[in-house]
Amino acid sequence: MRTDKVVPLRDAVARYVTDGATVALEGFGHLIPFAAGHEIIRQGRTGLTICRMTPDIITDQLLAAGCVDRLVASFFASGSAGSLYEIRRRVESHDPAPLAVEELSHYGMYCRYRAGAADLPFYPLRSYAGSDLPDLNPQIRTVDSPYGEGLVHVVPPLKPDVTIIHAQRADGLGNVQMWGITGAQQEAAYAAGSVVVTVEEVVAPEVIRSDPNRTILPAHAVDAVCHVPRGAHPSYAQGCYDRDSAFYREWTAISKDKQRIRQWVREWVLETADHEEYLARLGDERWQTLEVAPAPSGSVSYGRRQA
Amino acid sequence: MRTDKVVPLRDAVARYVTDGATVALEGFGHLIPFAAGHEIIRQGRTGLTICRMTPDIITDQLLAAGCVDRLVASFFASGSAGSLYEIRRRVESHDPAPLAVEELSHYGMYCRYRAGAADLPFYPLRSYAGSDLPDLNPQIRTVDSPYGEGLVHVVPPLKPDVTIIHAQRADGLGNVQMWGITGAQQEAAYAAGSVVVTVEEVVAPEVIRSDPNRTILPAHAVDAVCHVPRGAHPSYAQGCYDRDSAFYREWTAISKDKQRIRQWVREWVLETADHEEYLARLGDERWQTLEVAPAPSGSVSYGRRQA
Amino acid sequence: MTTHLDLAAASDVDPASTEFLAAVAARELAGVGRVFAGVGLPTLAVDLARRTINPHVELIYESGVVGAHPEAMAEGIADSVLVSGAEAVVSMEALFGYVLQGGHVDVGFLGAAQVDRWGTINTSFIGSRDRPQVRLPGSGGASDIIASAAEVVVVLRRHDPSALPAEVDFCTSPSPVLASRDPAVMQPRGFGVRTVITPLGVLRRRDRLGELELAATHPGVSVDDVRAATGWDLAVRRDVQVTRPPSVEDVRLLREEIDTVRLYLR
Amino acid sequence: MTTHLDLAAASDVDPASTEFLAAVAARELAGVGRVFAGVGLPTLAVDLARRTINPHVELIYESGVVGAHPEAMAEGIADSVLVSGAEAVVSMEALFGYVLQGGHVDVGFLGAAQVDRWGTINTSFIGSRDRPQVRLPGSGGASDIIASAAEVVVVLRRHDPSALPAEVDFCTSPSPVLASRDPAVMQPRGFGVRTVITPLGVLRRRDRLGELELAATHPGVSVDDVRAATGWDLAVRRDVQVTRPPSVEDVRLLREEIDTVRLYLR
Repeated sequence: MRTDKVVPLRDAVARYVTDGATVALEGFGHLIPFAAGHEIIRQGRTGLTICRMTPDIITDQLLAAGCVDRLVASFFASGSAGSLYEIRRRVESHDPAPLAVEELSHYGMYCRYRAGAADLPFYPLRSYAGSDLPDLNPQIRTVDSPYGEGLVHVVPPLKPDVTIIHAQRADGLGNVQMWGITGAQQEAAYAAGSVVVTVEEVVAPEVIRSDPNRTILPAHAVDAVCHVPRGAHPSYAQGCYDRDSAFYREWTAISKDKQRIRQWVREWVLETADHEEYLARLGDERWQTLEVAPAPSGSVSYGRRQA
Repeated sequence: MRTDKVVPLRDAVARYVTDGATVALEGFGHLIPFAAGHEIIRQGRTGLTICRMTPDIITDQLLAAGCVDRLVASFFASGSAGSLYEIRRRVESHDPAPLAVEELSHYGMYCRYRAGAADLPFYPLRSYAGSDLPDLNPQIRTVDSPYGEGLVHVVPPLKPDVTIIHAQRADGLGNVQMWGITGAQQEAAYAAGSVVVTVEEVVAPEVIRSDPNRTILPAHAVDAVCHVPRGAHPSYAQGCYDRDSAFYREWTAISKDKQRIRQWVREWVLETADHEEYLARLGDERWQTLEVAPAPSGSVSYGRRQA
Repeated sequence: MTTHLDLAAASDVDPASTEFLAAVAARELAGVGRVFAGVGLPTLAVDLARRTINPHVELIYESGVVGAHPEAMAEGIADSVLVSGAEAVVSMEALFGYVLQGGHVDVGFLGAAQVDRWGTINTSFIGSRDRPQVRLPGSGGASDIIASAAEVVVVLRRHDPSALPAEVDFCTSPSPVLASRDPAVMQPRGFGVRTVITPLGVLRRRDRLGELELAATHPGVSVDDVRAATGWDLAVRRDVQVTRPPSVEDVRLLREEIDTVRLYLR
Repeated sequence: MTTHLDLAAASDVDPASTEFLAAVAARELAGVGRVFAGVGLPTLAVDLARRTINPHVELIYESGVVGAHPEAMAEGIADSVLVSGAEAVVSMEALFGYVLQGGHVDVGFLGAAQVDRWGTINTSFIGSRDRPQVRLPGSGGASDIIASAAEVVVVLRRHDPSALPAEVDFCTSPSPVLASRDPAVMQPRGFGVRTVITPLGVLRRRDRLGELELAATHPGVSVDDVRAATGWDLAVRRDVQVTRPPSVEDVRLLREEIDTVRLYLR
């Protein structure tokens, strides 16, 4: 029998996220695995290397909670919502401690995941001619094209110990489907030693199999599926709920104050038992502002051979 | 105003496929652009370089019609249906003339398209250690990894003058959607100077925009959309009609006989004015054997922000 | 004077205002096919251009959205309103590899903290990189965009010698001029920064390896004002213009239809 | 003798028959998680394994289909029946790059025209490459598969010195033994060919850099028969077995449920 991979988020984090591990939490603005990040904080992990193209608020929170020693990233702000001050304090004032950072451009970081996923020694890209980034990050190197065009920049593989992502749905076997912005999730997952997926909905295999082109990760690439509805809040899940932009705007003030961000982490993460309690604290009224109207994709036919 | 790109297939081939051009006709077993290939034959193009991972019957036909001087490919048989004898005669007996062939593995050829699409000088892969393929094809070279793992094989970009593909649907702006096996179509199109897409159905932009994740080629990557229902016969279009496996089996005998394959090309291509006439000759009864029962994908929601 | 407001008439918004900058930036999109839009001011400029001079400009976002038709102003490049009703959402490889690096983007629209004489952009550090005075957001897609977009337009919220220094503190997104100093490396396909719009005027580069020149001053700003506020000896075009202010309608659209929550308008 | 047919009983099909080869090949999939199946005999073997010893084997095809659940026998690796109801259809990059090259395939199942002593596969040319006696199909995905699948199983329809020569006419899909002769090149992750099933017996390699040895002869075939039909001095394992023939049920499934049109059964 194929194993059912559905486990509680608590168990998945306990098993796959160990102290000192390199953890990719991917989701490009969309489907950011906040609930999983919070569970890492609850379990008090330390010494983590966090990989996220856009660290976003979740990384500010993990830093404030003392979980993180090192960051691999390509954008250190929070979209429209401005600075991530816990990151800034760590980098600008080494407060409370310096933060090791490996920095790339978006495409460079994505190419690192690609090389990791495809077990390549390097991946070429054309982004860095003249830039100071290769000087800042000596992992960015060059290769001479054997076809005579000169040197091209390359990046080495990035292979997280575990990659955690959030998706709209998966079946119990571990087949994961998502729509909307799909980011670096497929590559970050295939590059990783283990993969944990939190989902809005666990569906029957028949639902997955009715539309196989929507599968981003086949079952073999997934170790644990955790049913965590609304697990991307305050980011969003296309078609399920919208981004909590008010929260993103509030974050600047919270994170600017070193005590206040710690208070926030205590109150909303450490003092909530799990994501359900976090949502309960958030309240239904707030949630109503995030609801979206339906916008159906429509159905296509895959066809079935007649006997 | 954005241009409507819908044109008759005859006009698209006349404009974009010129004598001596390098033409990619992609579709990996699925959605093979047969109707477009036949139109190339009707218009009597010569000196073409045909790029197809799996040359398939369409290449055997183009060769028999005298259109082709050179082939870039990675598999020289026709799936389950055995040999492509016009190719074999050209290669084994130089009959009626030698055929220049550039040969790769599937992944190697796909990586050539990828390098072409991404404007990279080369693309690395791990397929050829110990193989005679790099000796057969001196375009397969090696690069020394700057991270110390040794030499890795690379392939150079493949940039067709024009790529022609078939898809289930597109809108008049040129946004192309397909489902089922998607092969190398996206890469071959982005690698090309011009792109022609034949489709089962031209739909309203609203249909495309209701499910943007199904778009394989955005409008900017497409020059011409041709409405050619059943344009993939005898291959298939997932959900629309099945592969004409009987024809694939018949082909072995047709192509084995040098006169018979030429007779076939005359009768079915040169003596039909267009794909509609080809289909009429095929007949409704034959078509009924290719019909498939519906198998709906189901619909997902993309959501809409409430005011 | 009639009570009928002339929407095409010049508004009197301050040249240093977001409305002014966004409206002047929007003009750069006249006749442009495909624009790669960053977050912030570029969002406003692109939205305004779609509603005025270029309704068919194709909006591309680094999140993978191509041909967006947002029903509301996007708060960020990964906003759900960019996805719903878009013509395509493609993989990151298709977006950065095929669309961008493959050469399909006409204009990249970026913000910056610093821009130097050659159009080099710093979005990484103010001060030293080891212990910076300000840790800026970093590259994001900017260094990828500048290498491959046909040209780049930058909007700066400040114009002073620290925002336009002789030399940037860190070169995040280089000018082709810098790239050309290492000719062994494959050169970027792009022109680099063609236009910089600031609260004082508009700077432009004429040649791929040339420097920024003052092309226009905003109303009420002198050439000397601009030169004094620039960190190098800024060249001035002989035909230097005075910027046409945003129209009344531009300002109305920005305030009443585009950024109704005043997220970017300040 | 009863009229109740014992389905588990041994059938009497000829060891050179497709039924025999397919059934013996199917056994190689016992306990295997993921198999990358080529076209032809591998299709039959994989289908039979799913119906008998390994209902949960994950079928992967180079067309991008992962976790296929075909309702009918696939005629080729891109058949629509592999797609409908599959768990995933992924991009070619995900398939060849992440699934295969990334190391997720346990067994690659290939056909071949020639296999040599080290498990090197030729599917390209018989005779010279410039003017071959037979132009074979070429690599397809075979050289990609042999480099990255954990191991490869080959089924040969013939067993004679031209199908199992001392040296293949062309090395399409190399043994790691050949790769190891150029240690400067990154070595393949795979073991290479572990098992070759022929009409005479079963050959296996014990070590990644070792050679094929005779592990089993089919019923009625002697060790000397196999050695005489092999193009090199074939090593014979001390514990050489006699192949257990397919069961009556295996043969029934192949003929009556799997390949009802006798596309691959010959």
